Amino acid sequence: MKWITWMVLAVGVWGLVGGCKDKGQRGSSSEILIGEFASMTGATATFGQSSHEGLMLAVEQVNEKGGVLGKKVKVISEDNRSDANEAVTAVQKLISRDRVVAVIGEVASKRSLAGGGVCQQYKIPMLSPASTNPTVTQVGDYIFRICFTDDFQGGVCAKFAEKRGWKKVAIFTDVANDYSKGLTAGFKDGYQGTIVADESFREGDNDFKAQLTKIKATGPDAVFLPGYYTDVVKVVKQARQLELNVPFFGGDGWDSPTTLAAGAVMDGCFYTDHYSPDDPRPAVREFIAAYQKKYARTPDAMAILGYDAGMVMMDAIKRAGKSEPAAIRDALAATKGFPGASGTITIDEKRNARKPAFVLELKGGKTHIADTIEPG
Amino acid sequence: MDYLTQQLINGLSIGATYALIALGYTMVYGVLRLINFAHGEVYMMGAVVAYWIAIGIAPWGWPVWGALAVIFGGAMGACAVLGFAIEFFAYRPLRNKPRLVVLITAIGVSLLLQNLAQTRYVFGPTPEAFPAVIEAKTVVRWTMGGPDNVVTVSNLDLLSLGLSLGLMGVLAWVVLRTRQGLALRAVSYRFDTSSLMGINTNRTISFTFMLGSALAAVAGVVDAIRYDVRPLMGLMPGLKAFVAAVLGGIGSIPGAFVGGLVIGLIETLVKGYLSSAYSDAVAFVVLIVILLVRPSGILGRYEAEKL
Amino acid sequence: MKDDGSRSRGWSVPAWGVNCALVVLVAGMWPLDWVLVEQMDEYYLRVLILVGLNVILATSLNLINGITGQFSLGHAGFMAIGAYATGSLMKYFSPTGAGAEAALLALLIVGGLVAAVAGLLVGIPTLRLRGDYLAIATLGFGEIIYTLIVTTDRIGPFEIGSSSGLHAIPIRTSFFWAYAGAIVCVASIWRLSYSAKGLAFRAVREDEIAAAAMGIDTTYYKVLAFVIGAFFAGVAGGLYATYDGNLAPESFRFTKSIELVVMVVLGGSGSITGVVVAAAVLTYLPEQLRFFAEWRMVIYSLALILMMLLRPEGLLGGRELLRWRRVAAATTVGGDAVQSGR
Amino acid sequence: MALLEISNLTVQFGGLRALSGFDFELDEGQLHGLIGPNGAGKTTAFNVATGVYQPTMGDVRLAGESVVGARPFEINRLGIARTFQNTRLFSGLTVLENVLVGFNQSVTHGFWGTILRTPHHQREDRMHEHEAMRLLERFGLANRSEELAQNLPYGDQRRLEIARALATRPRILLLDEPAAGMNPQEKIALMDLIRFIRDEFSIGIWLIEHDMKLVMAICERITVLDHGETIAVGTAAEVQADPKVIEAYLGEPVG
Repeated sequence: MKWITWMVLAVGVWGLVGGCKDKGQRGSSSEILIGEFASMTGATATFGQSSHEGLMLAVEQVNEKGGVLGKKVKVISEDNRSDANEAVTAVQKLISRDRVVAVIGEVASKRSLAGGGVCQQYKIPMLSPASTNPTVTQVGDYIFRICFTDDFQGGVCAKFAEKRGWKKVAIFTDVANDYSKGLTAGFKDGYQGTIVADESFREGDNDFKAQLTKIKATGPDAVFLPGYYTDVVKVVKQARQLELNVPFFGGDGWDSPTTLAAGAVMDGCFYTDHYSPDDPRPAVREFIAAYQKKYARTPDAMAILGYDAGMVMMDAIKRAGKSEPAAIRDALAATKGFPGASGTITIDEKRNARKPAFVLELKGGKTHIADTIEPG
Repeated sequence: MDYLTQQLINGLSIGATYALIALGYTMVYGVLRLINFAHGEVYMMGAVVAYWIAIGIAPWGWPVWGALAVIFGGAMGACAVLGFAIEFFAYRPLRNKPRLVVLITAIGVSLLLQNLAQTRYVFGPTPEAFPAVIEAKTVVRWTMGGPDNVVTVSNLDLLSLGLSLGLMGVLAWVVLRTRQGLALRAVSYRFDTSSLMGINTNRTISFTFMLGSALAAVAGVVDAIRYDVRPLMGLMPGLKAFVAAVLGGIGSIPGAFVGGLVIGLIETLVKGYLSSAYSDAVAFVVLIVILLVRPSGILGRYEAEKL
Repeated sequence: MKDDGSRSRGWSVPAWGVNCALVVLVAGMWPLDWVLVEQMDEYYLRVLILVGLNVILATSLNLINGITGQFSLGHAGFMAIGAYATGSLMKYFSPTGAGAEAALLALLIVGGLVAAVAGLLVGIPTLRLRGDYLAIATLGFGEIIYTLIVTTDRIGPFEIGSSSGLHAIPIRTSFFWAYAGAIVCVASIWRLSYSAKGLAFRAVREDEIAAAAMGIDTTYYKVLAFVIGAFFAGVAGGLYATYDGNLAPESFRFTKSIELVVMVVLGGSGSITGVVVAAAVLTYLPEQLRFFAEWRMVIYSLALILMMLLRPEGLLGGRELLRWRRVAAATTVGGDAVQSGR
Repeated sequence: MALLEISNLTVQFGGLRALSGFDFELDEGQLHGLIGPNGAGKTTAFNVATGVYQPTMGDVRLAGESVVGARPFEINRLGIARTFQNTRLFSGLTVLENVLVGFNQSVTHGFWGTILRTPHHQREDRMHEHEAMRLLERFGLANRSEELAQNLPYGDQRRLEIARALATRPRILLLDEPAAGMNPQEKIALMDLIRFIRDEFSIGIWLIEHDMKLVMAICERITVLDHGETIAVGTAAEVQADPKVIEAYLGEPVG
C-alpha cells in the first residue's frame, strides 16, 4: 500500500509546484494566443466540432497571409464535454495557464454564460459565435456575439408568419434547449394570430409522432419549429407520414447540409438565416469553397459562425494594433460593417451583432430567398 | 377515435424496437445476472455499421430487398462479433468478481463505444440521415368518422413491428427448440449446476451475447432508417429498453417483448394526452412503481431467498 | 498489529484532542485560503476546489454504496437538489456584507436538508429493492429530478430557470468553504462507519438477514445512509452553486452519478481514504488529459475498463490509508458475485 | 408459563404445509433438541420464531407476550437470537467486528454522540470492545480477533456465529445445525461449549442437529418432526424407542 501513499504525495507536490501563479505579461509571446472553449465531446459535440472547424479555417487563412500584427495566430482549444462546469474550468485554464488575449466560445448560451463570467472577471474579451440568449452579453462589457439574439429572430419569424397570412400556428419546441425556448418566447411576443398548439420535445428524442398527431388534430396553418438541424428533418418527415402537410418554419438552427440533403420532403418549409448559400457575395463563395476543400464537407450554420467569429476577432486585433485584452475589447466594440460570410456584421452598443435576416424557402434540396428582414 | 388509433399505432411502432433491445438485456440478465450497460451502445453501433454498409453499396443500385438484406445481415453480424468481444474481453475475466465491478466495467465499455463513435474515424459527432435505401411510404390508410380523420400506417411502422414479431418468433424457436437454446435455459435456471451437467457455460454465454447483440442491431438499423444515426442514440432507448425488461420481468423473454411494447405505448400516450415534456420521466416513474408494487414484473417469476 | 484482547481499538488520542485538531484543521483552511489565492494559479486553485467538492460527493456516496452496500446511481440528483435549493435561495436573498458568510452557511445547510428529505423519499423504496433493481430505480430518480428541473421555471418566488439554467447566483464559495465542507464530511462519515453504532451500516452491507437477526433495524440504517449521503451531496451541490454562480440542469444527469460511482469503486468500495484519493485523482486526471482533445474521453473510458480488469478491488481494496489494518473487504459490495448469486 | 411458548403453529407455503399444529415450550437453562429428516420443517420453525416467516396459524409467545408480526430485529431485541444453517457471518468484517455488531442494540449513545465522539461514546465503545474480547476468549477466538471472518477455518466460523448471537444478550438461543461440517474432535468441543453456554449465560437453547450422537448426549428433551408434524417428544431414550421415529428415519439406527 505504500506506493499509493507515495503516488498521492508525488502528484500533490507536482500539482503545487506547477500551480504557482504565472505573473508574466499577457500577449508577450511570439504568437498571438486566442483561446477557444467548445463542446468537442458529449451531447452537443456536433455543434462544438463544427464551430471549431470554422474557426480553424479562419485562422489558417489569416496565417497564410502573414498573420496579424506580424505574428502568427495560435488557437488553444479546450473541450468542455458539453458541460457548464467544465466550461468554466476550461476558460479558467485558457486565461490563467495559457495566458490567452481573447476567448472564442461557446455555442450553447448556458456555457457561454458560465465561461463569460470568468472572462469578464479577468477582463479578457470573449466572442460567442452562436449563443443567442439575450442575457449572454449582459454578463459584462467584455462579452460579444456575432449571431442573432433569440428575441430578434423569434420576432422575425412572427413577422414572416403574419406576412404569409398564417392565422393559426402550432409551436413545437425543444424544451431542453434554451435556444429553442428563446425563439419560442420571441415568437409568442411578436405573433398576433392564434397559437393553437404548444407542444414540446427533448433533445435526443427520435420519435415525434405522438406530438405531431396531437398538433395535426388542432388543424394549424403552419408549424413553428425552432429546433436544430439535428431534429428538424426527422420532425418534418414524420409529420408528412402522418399527412400533416402544412409548412414548417424555424430559425438559423435549421441551416445545415443535412436539411438540404433531405430533398423534396422539406419543400415548402422556411427558415431564417444570416446568409444564403445562394448569396453571390465573394465572402460567402470563398468561404464555402475553402471549407469544402479543407474538410470535404458542406459547412453548416455553426461552421460559418465559428469562421466569422475567428475573422471578426482577428480583424479586431489588427485594428487594436496590439494584442492586449483591453485594446482588443475596444476594437471589437467598434466593429462596423465587417464583411463576414454570415452577413455584414456591425456590433451594437449592447455588444450584439446587427445583421439583416433572410427568410429562406426550401425547394428540392435548394434554398432561395423568400424575404429579407432588417434589424429594427 | 382516429386520434387514439393513430397514437396506438405510433406507440407500437416505437415499442417494437424497445422490445428488440429489451430482449438482449433480459437474456444476458438471465444467464449472468448482469445489467449489460453497454447494450444501448451495441444498438448504436448496429446503426453505424448499417450506415457505412448503405453508403458502400449505394453506387451499385441494388433492389430494395437485396440492399436491406445486406444491411441488416451485415449489421447483425458485426454486432454479434462486437457482443462476443465485449463479453470475452471485458466481462469474462470478471466472472467471479462482485457485480458492482462488472457493472462499472459495463459502464466503461458503454462510454468507450460512445466516445469512439464520436470521433471521425468511426462516425463523428454529427447526426447523419440514413442513405435513401427505403423511402417512408404510407401503406395502410383509412378514415374514421370523417374525411379528415385519417389514420396512417407507414411501411417503416410495418417493418419495425414485423421484424420484431418475426424475430421474437425466431427467438422463441431458438430458445425452446434448439440445443443451444436448451443450454441457455439451463444456464439461466442454475448457473452452477448446468456446467456440471456437461453444458459449456462459456459458449452458452457467448451465444447469448451474440444473439442479444444481433437483435439490438436490428433495432438500431430500423431506427437508423426511420430516424437517423448519431453517436449518442443508444442512451435513451437503452435505458427505456431496460425499463421495459424490468417491467416485463427481467429474465423473462416474452416479458421483455411485452414490456417493450407497453413502454412504447405508455410513452406515446403520455405525450399524446398529457405533456410531452414529462414523457422520459414517466418511463422511470413507471419503473419505480413497478419495482415497488410487483418487483418480478408482469411475466417474471419471483425468487425468494432461501435461508 | 497486536493480537491480545487488552489492546484498545481505534483512536489512541483522546477524543477531545482529535476534536480540537479537527477544529484547528478547519480553521487552518482560512489562512491557507488566503495564501492560495495570493500564490496559486487560479486554474489550479479551481481544480483544487473541484477536488474538494468531489471528495464530499464521493465520500457521501461511499456511505450509501460502499459502506451500506445500497447501490445508488442517482447521487447527482441529490447534488442537483442541494445546488438548486441553495442557489435559488442565495439568488433570492442575495446576502451581502458581514452576514454573507453566515447566510452561506445557513443556506448550505438548508440545501443539504432539502436533499436529505429527497434522500428519505428515495430511501423508502430501498425497503423493497436491492442490488441492480435499486441501482436502476435510483438512476430513474435522478432522471426524474433532471426532468423536473428542466421543466420548472420557478417555484413561487424562487427562480429555477428550467433548461436555460440558473445564472447570476452570488458567488461566495472559496477554498475555505470547500475544504471545511470536505473535512467535516469525511470526518463525520469516518466516525459514523468506524464506531460501534456505525458497524451496523457495514453489517447491512454484508448480510441483511443476519444483521436483522442480530437486532439491527436494517430499514432504519439503509434509510439513514441515504439521508446522510443525500445531505452531504446537497451541501456539495450548494457549494458548487455558489462557487460557479451558474447551474445547468444537464450537469446533474446520470453521467455525473456514474462519475461518482466510478470514484467510489476505483477507491475501493468502503474505504473512505481510498475514495478520497480516487476523487482527487479522477478530478485531476481528466485535466491532465486535455492534451488529447477529443480522444480524452476515449482514454478515460479505456483506463476505467483496464483498472477494473487489473485491480477490481479498487486502489485500496477496502483498506484505509491511515489505519493499517484491514477494516472491511469490498468483496461483497453491491450484492454477491455475478453467477454465484443463486 | 414457559419463557418461549409455541402453540398450534401452522405454516403453509402455497399448497405445501411446512408445519402443522406445532407445540413447543422452552425455559431458561433448558437444552431442547429438534430433529427430523430433511424437509421436516425444522428450519421453518426457527424462521417463524425469529420473524422471518409469518405463521398461517398459531402463536409464538415470549415471556407471555406474542411476537407474531414483529420484525426479525425486534424479536432479537426481545431476546431470541439464532445462528443459521449455512453460516451467515459478516464475512468482510473482522472477527471482533462481527461480535461488536451483536452489541449494537445495547449502544445508548445516539447519532450526534457518534459524530462528535463524546466521552460517553468512547467509554461505551471501549466497554463493548472489552466485553466482546472476553466473549471471544471464551470461544477461543481472541487470538484471531483481527482476522476477516471469511478467512477463519470452518469450525471457527461456526463458533464465531454462536458468539455473535450471544453478544445480543438473548434469553433464548436457537442453533441451526451448529455441528454441520465439523470433525469428531470439534464436535466434542462443541458439545462442551453448548453446555457451558447454557450454564454460564443461563439461557434456553433450542438446537437443530443432524448428528444424533450429539443431540442425544446433550439435550434433556427432544422433539421429532416429520413432514411438518410432531411425531414424538421426550427424553433421548424415549424418542429413540418410539416406533414412529424409527419409521421416519427408514430404519436408520437412531442414536
